[in-house]
Amino acid sequence: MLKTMMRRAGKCAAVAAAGLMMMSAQAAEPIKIGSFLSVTGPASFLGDPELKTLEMYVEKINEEGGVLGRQLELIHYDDVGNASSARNFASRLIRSDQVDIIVGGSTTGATMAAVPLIEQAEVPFISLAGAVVITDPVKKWVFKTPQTDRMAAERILTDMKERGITKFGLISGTGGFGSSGRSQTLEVAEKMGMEVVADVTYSGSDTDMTAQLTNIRNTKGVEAVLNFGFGQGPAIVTRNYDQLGMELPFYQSHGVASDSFLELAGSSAEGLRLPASPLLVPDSLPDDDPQKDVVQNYKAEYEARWDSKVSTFGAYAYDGLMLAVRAMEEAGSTDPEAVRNALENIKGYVGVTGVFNMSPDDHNGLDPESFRILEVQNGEWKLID
Amino acid sequence: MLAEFLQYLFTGITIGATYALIALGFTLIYNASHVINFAQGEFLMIGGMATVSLTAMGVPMVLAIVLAIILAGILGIALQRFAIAPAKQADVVTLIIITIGASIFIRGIAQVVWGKEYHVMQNFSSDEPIRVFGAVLNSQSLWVLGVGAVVVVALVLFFTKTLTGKAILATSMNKEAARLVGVRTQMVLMLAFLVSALLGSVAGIVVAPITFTSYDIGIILGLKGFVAAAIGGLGSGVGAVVGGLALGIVEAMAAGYISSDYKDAVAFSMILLVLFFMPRGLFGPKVVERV
Amino acid sequence: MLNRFMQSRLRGLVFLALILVIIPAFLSNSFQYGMVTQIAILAATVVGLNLLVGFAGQISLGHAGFFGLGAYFTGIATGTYGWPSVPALLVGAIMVGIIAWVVGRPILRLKGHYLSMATLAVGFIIAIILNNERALTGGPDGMPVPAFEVFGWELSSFARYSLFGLEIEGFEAWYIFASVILLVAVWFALNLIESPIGRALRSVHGSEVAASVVGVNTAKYKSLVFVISAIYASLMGSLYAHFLGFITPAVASFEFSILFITMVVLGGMGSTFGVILGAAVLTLLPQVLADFQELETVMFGLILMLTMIFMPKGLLPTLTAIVSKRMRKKAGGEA
Amino acid sequence: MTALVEVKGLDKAFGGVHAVEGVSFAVEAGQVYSVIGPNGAGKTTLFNLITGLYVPTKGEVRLNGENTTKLEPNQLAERGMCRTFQQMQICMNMTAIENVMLGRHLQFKSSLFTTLFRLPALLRDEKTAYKRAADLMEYVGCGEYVGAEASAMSYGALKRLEIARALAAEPKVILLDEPAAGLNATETAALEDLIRKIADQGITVMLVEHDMKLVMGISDRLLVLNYGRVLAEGTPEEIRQNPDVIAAYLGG
Repeated sequence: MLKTMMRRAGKCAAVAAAGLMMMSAQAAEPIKIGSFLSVTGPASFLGDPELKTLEMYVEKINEEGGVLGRQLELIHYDDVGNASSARNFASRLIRSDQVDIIVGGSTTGATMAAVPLIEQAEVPFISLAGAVVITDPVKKWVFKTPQTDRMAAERILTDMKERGITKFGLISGTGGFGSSGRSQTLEVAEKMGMEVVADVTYSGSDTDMTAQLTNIRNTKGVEAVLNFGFGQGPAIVTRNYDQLGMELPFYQSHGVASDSFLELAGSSAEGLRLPASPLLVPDSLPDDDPQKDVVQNYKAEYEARWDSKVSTFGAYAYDGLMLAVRAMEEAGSTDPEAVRNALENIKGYVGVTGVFNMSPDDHNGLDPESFRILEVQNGEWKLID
Repeated sequence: MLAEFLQYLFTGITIGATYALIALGFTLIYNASHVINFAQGEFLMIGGMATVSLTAMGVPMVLAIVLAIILAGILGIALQRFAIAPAKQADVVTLIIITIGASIFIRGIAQVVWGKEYHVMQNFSSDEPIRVFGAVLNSQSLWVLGVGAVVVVALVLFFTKTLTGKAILATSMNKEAARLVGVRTQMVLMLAFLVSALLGSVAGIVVAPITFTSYDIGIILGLKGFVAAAIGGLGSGVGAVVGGLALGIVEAMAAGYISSDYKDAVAFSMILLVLFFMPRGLFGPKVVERV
Repeated sequence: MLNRFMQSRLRGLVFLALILVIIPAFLSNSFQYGMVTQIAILAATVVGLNLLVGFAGQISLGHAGFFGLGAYFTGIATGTYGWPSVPALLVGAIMVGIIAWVVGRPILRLKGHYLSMATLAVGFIIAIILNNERALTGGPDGMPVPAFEVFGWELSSFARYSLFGLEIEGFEAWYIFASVILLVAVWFALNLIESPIGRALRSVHGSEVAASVVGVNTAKYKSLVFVISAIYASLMGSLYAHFLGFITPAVASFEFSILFITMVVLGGMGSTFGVILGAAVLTLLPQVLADFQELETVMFGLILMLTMIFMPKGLLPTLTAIVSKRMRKKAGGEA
Repeated sequence: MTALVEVKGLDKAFGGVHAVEGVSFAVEAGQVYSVIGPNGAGKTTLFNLITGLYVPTKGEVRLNGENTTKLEPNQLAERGMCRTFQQMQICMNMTAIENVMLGRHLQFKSSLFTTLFRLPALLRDEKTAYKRAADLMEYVGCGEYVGAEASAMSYGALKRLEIARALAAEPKVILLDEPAAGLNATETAALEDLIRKIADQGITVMLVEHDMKLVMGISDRLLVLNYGRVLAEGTPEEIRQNPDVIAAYLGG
């Protein structure tokens, strides 16, 4: 451990020295952006695009001259989807690396494990995880970029209602995302006067969900089915759904809003709907949509750089980084208190995920309308609403 | 009602057949060396991932499958030569930890080489499911069952008809005696790892179209295979097959009839129950301790 | 002879205490304090597990289940129901002890891999319950745990205390607390091992028949050590929960159980000080390997594998063997 | 006077094979009682049945008049029965003297509480036990190993250590399973002396042994087993002259 510390110190010194030589005029230290992400492990499909996005845009910003005339330095750790390592790495970022701001936390568990520490240390933190508990109740130093799962549930159920559906079956993953989505859906359904007639779950490592779906199919009065979950699970659910020949309207959550889901689920996905960021349908956005440019650019840049499909989750990191940059610019310094205040007052930032309007009561800044309802038609995402 | 039951049964048998193949791999290595190989699941992963990545490179499916199986076989031998053989004096738990280390290592390499995404493999034959009395059977399930049956028959023939197979059996019963009659026990151990790796990779390939495949699919499937082998009785081939099928069916029935939240807990309770009454599993050898 | 026993026991304990006193000299920030505090808590857990695995020779692949139960009992009792920490910790430990006794009786009849399987199943069932009972445990997203508190006095990593006129930070206080706990845990373990009870436990490992014919009720002793190690796990789980301030079902997971048993085996089965080293190495390794980025997993697996292949007895026993061999050689050379 | 150990119609089958069939005999307190017979005659199985390691298929074992057929080995130890093994059962993970101290397990009264806090009561107990164990090691003739690890001892010494461990339990009856196996002539002679000494202390000795010279020299009575059945029973003199025994075994 001592060795790493020394190595790390050495590295810092080297970076600093190089910086000094290159820009003798502006001998400013780099701004440190810390991040802990689930780059490997069961939530790697979140952490992986998030890290790629952060790396790529930190580079880009540095090429363009940095922020406040200073370069950005990204310090990131892989929490493997484990909450206690997330806490340890958050602690390391704050105490050892002394970062100026943290953009990270791929999962709700990882985020929530780090929150007490971050609140105490008073470092601005932009989380990339979904659950509503992160920003409700509002925590002074904690912000987040993805829409909450509650918004997703509201958006889906509204769409169902518009189609005249009031009773539906729910199948959810037992992981953090699915489980939190499930309880939000149950609450929203009650509020909207809808009925969840079947409620089953599957665990993240399950390889066949036919039994659970059969259970839903045999429940009386089911008019539609909603699957809340992420990872490969929903793709298996979708294929099993198709194999069972179930014809009811089928909804997925924003957890699978990515092209790789379409690849996995194949033709089985035909006709299903889900709420998603416009990132999946950049070209079908109307020209007057304020997000159109930023969405198209992000997609093009990401895919050119990494040679892999862009994902909604990477976009959370994009928005997180950009919000952090904007807040520091507006604050005119990296003073934590100033940056936090600036973050809280950001209005009208047009991101990939949506248009953010932060306020002291809302550290997320998005509304359910930022979700678009998409439907799979001929193997592609189509904008419905 | 019948349709529902049949549906759960089909689901259970398909996944159970996979567990059975993995359990057979455990059994083979256990018999030859008394090692529980926690890296067994990685053979499965290698089979699926190598096939997928080779076909993506344009290699024809059949050739890709053969190459993937060979790759897994090489890995099996390497595991025995470089990780198990040098540590032959070690304690049972130490050997378990070595195989866990090996499995983390293999998974790590797979992640670097193949990335972290899940991959699809096409069904071997038609995508159209088959309907039986209102229940639906994925055509790939038939492949899983068919290949499973072929493998089991092949194993039985191997152990009863070939000299090599008999040598493995002899070694498992009494290593010293086998050595005395001229069996090269090191060779036999290597063979056991090889066959076990082949089995694992075959399972990984046939099941990939149903479950998808990724670098970390081996963890949980490997574990379930161990569970199946323990229910059946470690060291018993029949036990591995019965244990695998039983585990698969109990999981599916529990998910359908009891509680999907607790289906894994139901499966694990079943293990405890079996072990309470039959401390050596369903078909484990009854050994009288000699003192 | 008996005196030599005493001396060697105390020497180890004093040596450990010295190390714990010296460590802060190498720590420069609260993150590092946090790491060593966790090491101390995890080490105390595996000192308990080692009684079962290293001394009595019974393998448990489900010990994180008991650790997790302790952690969640504390989390729920103090967080949701506002209990004070110490009663929560004790009641939790008693409850876990009872659970371990009830489950232990039947499964400890099993031998070898079947026992591993059964403990693994018990661990899994506990983890599944913690994961599913959302109303109570917060489900997979986890739950916050209040700071450790005794008679209204809170031990928090973030606070500041003044002790005998000495200003100390909360994280330093936690470190001191965890160190004392570790020393007590080690002292109890050593006392237990070097006693008639400890001999009975070790004889279960050495030769179960020999033990039984001289009157050792092996079933009783196996249950006893299973319960003791579960109570160790539960108590440490409770402290871990207080220290982290947030827990998820991962604390009860199979991965965590494997981590515990690996700490024992890597450090040296049956060596109380060895398993502490094992806990330290395995807690620090991910931090050290973090620099390897995506090769981290590969490196971890490789290190684990190689260490076990070349040091099958574990780190500390192998190292002490080498050192004493050297010393003997040296002595021989001089003579 | 009732017999100390009484065996009635004992029967043990493994699968379909009878290892011991219809064996009955009685051992009086203070005797040296030997069981002999060719390999595979069921001698060790008989010992395992008497000491509770196996549960008989039929028949009963009585110790001091009490039916002990279904008791566990440790319960028999509590009633004063202790034994050694043909394939030695030494705890190699402990020191030599700890193995002997283990024999005193039943004499310890210290509670878990006393142990955890290492209270003086425990230390006193341990000191006595240590001294007693060291004396016993001296008594059986492996005193030079008092400070050694069990794994560092020679085969002959381990055999003695096992006897010391059994004696530490302060038994009324001690069963020795082939104590002379693998020993040379000098060692065997020493063993004979040791068994005599033990018997002279008033401890009943039961012996399974192949060494005829040893057996005939020290036994008060003998039991001859053949194919799991009793072939003959009596004093050494009677056995030596029994035609069946001569035919099946001695003369064989």
